Amino acid sequence: MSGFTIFRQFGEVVLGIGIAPLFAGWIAQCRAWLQNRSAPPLLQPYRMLRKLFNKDAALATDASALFRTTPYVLFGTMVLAAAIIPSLGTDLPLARVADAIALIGLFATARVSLALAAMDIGTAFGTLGARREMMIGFLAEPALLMVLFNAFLLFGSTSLSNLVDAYSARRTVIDPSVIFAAIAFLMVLLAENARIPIDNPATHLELTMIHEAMVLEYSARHLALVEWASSLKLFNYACIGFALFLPWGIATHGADGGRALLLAVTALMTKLAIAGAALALIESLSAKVRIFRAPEYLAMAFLLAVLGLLVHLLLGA
Amino acid sequence: MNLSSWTSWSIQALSRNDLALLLTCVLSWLILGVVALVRPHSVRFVAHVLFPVGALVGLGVALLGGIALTAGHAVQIVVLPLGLPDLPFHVRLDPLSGFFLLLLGVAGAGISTFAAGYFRSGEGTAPGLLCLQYHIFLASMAAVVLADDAYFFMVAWETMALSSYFLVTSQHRIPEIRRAGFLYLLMAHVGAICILLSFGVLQGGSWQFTFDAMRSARLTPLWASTAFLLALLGFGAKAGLVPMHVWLPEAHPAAPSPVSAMMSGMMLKTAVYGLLRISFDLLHVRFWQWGVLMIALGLFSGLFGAIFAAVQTDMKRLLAYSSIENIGLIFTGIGLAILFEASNLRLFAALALSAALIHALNHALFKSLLFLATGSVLHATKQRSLGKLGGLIRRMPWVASLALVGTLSIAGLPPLNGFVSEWLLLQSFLFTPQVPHAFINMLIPLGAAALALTVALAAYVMVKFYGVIFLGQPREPSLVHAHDANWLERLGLGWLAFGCILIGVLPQLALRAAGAVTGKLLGQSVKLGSPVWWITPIAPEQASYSGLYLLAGIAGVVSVTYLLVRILTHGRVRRTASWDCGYPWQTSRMQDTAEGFGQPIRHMFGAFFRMERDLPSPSDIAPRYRIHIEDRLWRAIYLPIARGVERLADVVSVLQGGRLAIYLLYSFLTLLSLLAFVL
Amino acid sequence: MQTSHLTAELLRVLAAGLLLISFAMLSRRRTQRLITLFAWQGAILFASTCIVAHSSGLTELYYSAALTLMLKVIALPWILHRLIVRLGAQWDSEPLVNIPTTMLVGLVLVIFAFGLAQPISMLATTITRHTLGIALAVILLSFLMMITRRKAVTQVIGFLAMENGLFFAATSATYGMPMVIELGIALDLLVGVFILGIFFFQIREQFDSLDLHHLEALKED
Amino acid sequence: MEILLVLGLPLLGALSLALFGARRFAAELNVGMSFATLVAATFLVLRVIRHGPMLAAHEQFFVDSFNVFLVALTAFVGFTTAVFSRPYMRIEEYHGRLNAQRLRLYHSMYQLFMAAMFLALLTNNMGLLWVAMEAATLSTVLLVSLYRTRASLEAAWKYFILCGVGIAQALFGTILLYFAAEQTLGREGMTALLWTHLNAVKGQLEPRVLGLAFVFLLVGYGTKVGLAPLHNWLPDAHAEGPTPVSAVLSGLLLNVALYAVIRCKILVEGSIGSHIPGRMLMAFGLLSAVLAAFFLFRQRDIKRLFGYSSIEHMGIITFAFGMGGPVANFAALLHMTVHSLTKSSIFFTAGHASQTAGTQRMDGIRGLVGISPTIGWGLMLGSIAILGMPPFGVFASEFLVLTTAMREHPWTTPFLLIALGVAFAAIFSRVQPMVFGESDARPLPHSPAMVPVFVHLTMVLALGLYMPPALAAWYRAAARLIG
Repeated sequence: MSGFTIFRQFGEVVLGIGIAPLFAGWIAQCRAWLQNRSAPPLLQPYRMLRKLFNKDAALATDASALFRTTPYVLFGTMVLAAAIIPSLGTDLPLARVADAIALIGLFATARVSLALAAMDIGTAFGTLGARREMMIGFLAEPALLMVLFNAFLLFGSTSLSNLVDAYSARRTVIDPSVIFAAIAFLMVLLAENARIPIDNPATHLELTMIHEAMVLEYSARHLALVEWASSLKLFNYACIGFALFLPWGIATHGADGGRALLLAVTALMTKLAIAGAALALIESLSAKVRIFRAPEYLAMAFLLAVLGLLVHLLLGA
Repeated sequence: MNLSSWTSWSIQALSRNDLALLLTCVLSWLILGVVALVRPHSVRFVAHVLFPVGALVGLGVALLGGIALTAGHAVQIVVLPLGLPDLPFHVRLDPLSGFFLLLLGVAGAGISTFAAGYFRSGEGTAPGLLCLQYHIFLASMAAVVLADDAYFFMVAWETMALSSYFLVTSQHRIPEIRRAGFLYLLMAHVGAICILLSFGVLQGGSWQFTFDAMRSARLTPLWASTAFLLALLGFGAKAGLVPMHVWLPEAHPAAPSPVSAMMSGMMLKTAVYGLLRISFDLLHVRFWQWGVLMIALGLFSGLFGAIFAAVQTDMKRLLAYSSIENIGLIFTGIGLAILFEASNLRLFAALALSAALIHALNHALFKSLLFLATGSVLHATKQRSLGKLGGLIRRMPWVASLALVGTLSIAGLPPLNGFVSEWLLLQSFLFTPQVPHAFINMLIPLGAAALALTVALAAYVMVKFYGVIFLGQPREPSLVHAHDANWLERLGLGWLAFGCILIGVLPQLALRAAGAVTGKLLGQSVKLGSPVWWITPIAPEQASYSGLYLLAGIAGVVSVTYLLVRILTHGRVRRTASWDCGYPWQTSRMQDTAEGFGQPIRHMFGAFFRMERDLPSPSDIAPRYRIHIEDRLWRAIYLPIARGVERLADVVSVLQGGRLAIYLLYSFLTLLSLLAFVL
Repeated sequence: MQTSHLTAELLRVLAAGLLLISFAMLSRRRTQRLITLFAWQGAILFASTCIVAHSSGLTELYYSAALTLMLKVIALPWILHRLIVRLGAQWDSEPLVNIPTTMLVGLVLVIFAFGLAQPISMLATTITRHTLGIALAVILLSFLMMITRRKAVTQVIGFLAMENGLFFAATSATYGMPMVIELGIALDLLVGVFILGIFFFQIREQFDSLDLHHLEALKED
Repeated sequence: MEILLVLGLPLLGALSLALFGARRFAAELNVGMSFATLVAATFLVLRVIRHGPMLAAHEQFFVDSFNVFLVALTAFVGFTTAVFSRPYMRIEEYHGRLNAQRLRLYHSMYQLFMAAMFLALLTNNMGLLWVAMEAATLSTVLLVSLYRTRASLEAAWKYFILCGVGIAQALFGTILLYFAAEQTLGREGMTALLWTHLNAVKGQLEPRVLGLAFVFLLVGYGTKVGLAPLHNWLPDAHAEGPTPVSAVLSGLLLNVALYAVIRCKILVEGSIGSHIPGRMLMAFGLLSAVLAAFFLFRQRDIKRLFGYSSIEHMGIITFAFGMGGPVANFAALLHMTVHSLTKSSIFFTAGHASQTAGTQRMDGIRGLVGISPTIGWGLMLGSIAILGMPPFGVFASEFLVLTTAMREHPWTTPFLLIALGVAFAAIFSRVQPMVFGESDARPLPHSPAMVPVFVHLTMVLALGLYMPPALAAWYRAAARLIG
């Protein structure tokens, strides 16, 4: 691997870490506009982080080491994921480390460690949040896997980079199964990232919250890391979506260095902007469902993904 | 001479006569057991001398088994001067047995080390007797794997069942434990008869019960399928495949924890071994229908086990059900392998089979680890019910941290070993569309979905397990006296945890071992990928994974982040009471209980259970919400059988009515009918 | 030829008598009477054995005839007589199955026996071949009697009658078994009856009755 | 010569014990005589092994590999049972259930019974065989009623009548056999009932007669084997008789009766030239095994339980003999051996167990390992062995039987599976609480005789793991003989 690829790898990670809060902020802004509230500034998330980092950490008296290390683990996994997902270019040195299935495993690791940390203090809300989060997880994961299976059937690989390469190698990609898969993926994305209709990142209403309930005990730098990690998660999911369904602009193998990179950056930015707006729209249009309805919602996603597979096997190939 | 050549030389030397050495190991286990009878009541002698030696022997077995997997190792056969006149005991060491010996040895070493610290007097059977049964159990398992004729196999098999039965009922004064043991032995015996009949078919009229004769026998498809089905029935009953699983959640909790660990970690694998031996080695032909059947059964068991594990309130029962789940995954892998092999996709068959084998190995490691951990918890707290535990991570940090490794592994999270096998299994599912049966292709995605669901549920279950036992606030005041495990127990746990991490980080080692087996059974094994920390089973561009990089990546990022945070922020910490939305009156009873954690599952999969709730009265000051979950299959299958037998027994016992005239009438009628018959 | 014909005739008559007595036994209720009939059976057996011995010129058959006379006609009836007098078991209560039905079943049995014996007796070289069927019939009839009776004594008589049938088969159909066997059988019979005697008293002192319905305690409950 | 000793010594024992049976040393004398018999039998066995089959006393006696092994077995179990009965009967006397006079009867009858069985095994004359069987019945009848309780009298009475009637059928069968034989062999030299001669000419014997004869013989001797539905006497007799008698009944008498059946089967099959007799045996065996298994389910009395288990195993053996062929016969012979060893040892332990608990009802027997580990483990291991758990020898034979059945007559295997499964559930669910759990009973006044038990079990274990070549060759010869 040349120095350039290493540089790109590094740049991609840094970029991801850098713009993830921005992305979150952008979505918030769009939501505010759509609900015609006066929007918070775009850089609000960064300010938030800075404030948190400067605060004193208030730890529960009997918080164990698990509780304190989790934020770092969370952040670490998300950063690694960002390094593996081809957001700018495909020939990443780390891309081979984990294919898409392993990537899901990585997210699961993050989820489980957060859930365990939430149970550590032993408060009513922490355990409640952990339980709900795991429930969402074990329903969302299969759906996501089905989506990836679908992609594999199309392009014969589970490594995202290779998927993108194969994808852009083909001129036309009109496969009926993709539509199902895309919808399923979108639903999973919403569920996994604690967005409406499953969860509401902006609420602290006890009975409905999931993600917030888990991080309730965190404060200061720990909370900052957790928040940053969750915005990174959203960013990663977005990138996965791009890689799977609209990989245009991502620098493939063979594409020569500088121009491709510039193109890729601009492409990513535009996609993020559009996607953020779209997410905000969806969130504003849909209402949050009762926690008992969440399984049905995710079962729907799961079903769509499986349908996609069947459609592919029936019509495609 | 330098080190590498010396090691190679010694490996040569060992591999030349390692079957003999293995037999010596097995024998020395038996001897250890007998020696224990010299001073049956001295815990110090038995626990602190014999069990560690047993552990060392286990290491030896693992080493020799591993050597049998090295390239260029010749299959060895020995005929012992024992057994039936026409059928002496045949012993054979090939990669398949080698793999399972490796499994037995590694797990056995850890468990024996732990047991050395675990067993204490005054717990049912005398330590010496316990030691005897324990080591007979070990030896018989090794013998099962080594046997090369039906008779020796059956003898070892039933000895295994018998010794484990005695271990399970070591606290025989408790009626439930006796009941569990009885159910276990009954199922084992019936299963064994099925296996026996399967061998009866396999010998194919040659009246030779050696496996070689069976290999050369050519059966008609009907007979072959009969043999396979009987074997599936028998070995499934041992492995706890649904619906033959009922004994498992009873027997495993009843046993002392090291024994539960052995049964779950090792004994179930002997069933897997037996099935592999019959379906891939002894039977000369395989049909894809078998594969489909096994996949269906396996996936159902997997889902069933996971769902039931999620609603358990007894920590060992939870683990027992999770064993059912994992066995389901393993059987799914084998089923896939049969399906691929029957449709001539040998490479994919090798992939699926490797997945199954590696998962067996992984399960042996982490399930033993977790059962042993529950043992330590049991000793420390005298509590088995999840509703009475909690917060132990502060009282027993060692057990907690080692158990965490096991928990994350069994939850199938990278970069630990559980993930590797599940990754391989999913990979092999990806290739099912190439099977030339359109209908199967339609069904397989559902299979993959079920598999994914099972795997994800396992994570849920394990979060519940770990969180309720080790995290949160202690649910009983007595728990503050809980003490950590002693050094032998820690050593045993550590060994198993190390195994989990090793396979997770360098999965290629396991893949190599499995590759030796698949190479022997299928003439084909998956690509390993290079260097050693990669696995690329089919082709690098199709799928690749590196646990080492993953671990390094996470660790690197974490440490960098930590340093940055340390440098850039002041890092002050204030210890306060927990926040919890500002609710001041926290008590430990406000945490989620095990039942609470099961609630979403009960809500979603209500169809699987028979539930009996008893709700507390609103005026209760310390209300406890209890729910009794029952397995529908028990009422659907087993109770009817039992009732049928009872009824038949009643009918039959009328024959013995006590009246002489009637008895005379019987013989009179018998005479007349026979006369009429010959007339 | 003439003599053999005559003997055959005689034997057939005797055989018929035997069968008749068996039926009579089936129908009788009084134990005393049963014993008399049993003695008669013995007598017929004795006669037939003598005739066979005479016609076939086998001297050892005379011994067995004498044995029969001693045992079946004199000893056993006497012993049984003493027994029932001692135990006061003259009357047998109503049999389990009423008499006419028993007779009917008996008739069927006789036909069955004949049908069974017909093809075989064709093979026999002896002049007495047809008697085999009758012997079989007698055996089955006494079996039936054992089944239908309630008292221990009557059951025993049925048992002995069965032995008679066997003897008849042995002597008339096959000119008797070898002497050793005859003796052995006779000895066993004697011992058997002796033991029975002991039994009667023990049962008597335990249950103070010989009714069999006392002996129905051992069963699956 | 040896034959004479084997027959004579028990008779002598019977006589001497009839004289001195009331003395203190009666039990020891009993043991001594049995031991002498065992020695004589050993010599006989050695001789047969060395010189092969032999005829003696004008061909009246006849020893081949089939019956000589039964002779050895009978002598051995007879001896160990005598050893066991010494302390057992002492304890019974101590509990006041027996007095010296009864013991005299017991000892002499025990020896007489032995003599009768040896005669039955050794004679070459089908008639004498019948006589011997009848003698065995008569002698055991008195043994069964030894306690003179209502139950024991009833049991003995049923035993006497049922087996008496059965035996009568057998006699008729014998007569028919003779009837057929004299057509070919003639009357002179009374060879017409000698099995060897019959066997030589079995091809020419009239098939119809032999078929008829076989029915009577089967029903007759089958009653003593305890084949369902002719078995009704068996559980009562086993439960009510003194334990040593139960042990020899199911350990030996059943074998001898089966031996008689098999001898007849050989002749008849040779004459008919078809497998109908074998099929009959298979049917009886299967029926007995299944019925017995279900009977087992309802038992409350420990000795009754194992009585039924004997029926089950006799069923399996009969089934195996019915299938025929070298493997099945081998298995059947092996099963005969291990069954009589195991079952007698079980009865020993069961006897002591019920003495310890003071009752034969299984609800009353609890936690034996707590009171006396030897008895407890003896019972546990014995039951495990009889249930066909390896590495005990019973498993070896069941292994062969099942595999053969699976291959030759697949339709029978479900029945066998049911029989074995139900029997396992029934017996084990009863034995487990008896052996394990709590108990407050007191140990026995005299030390129990557990040596025979463990000797037997060790032999059974050894047979499961290693069979001496001589023994194997012997079994094979016998199996070939039965054909």
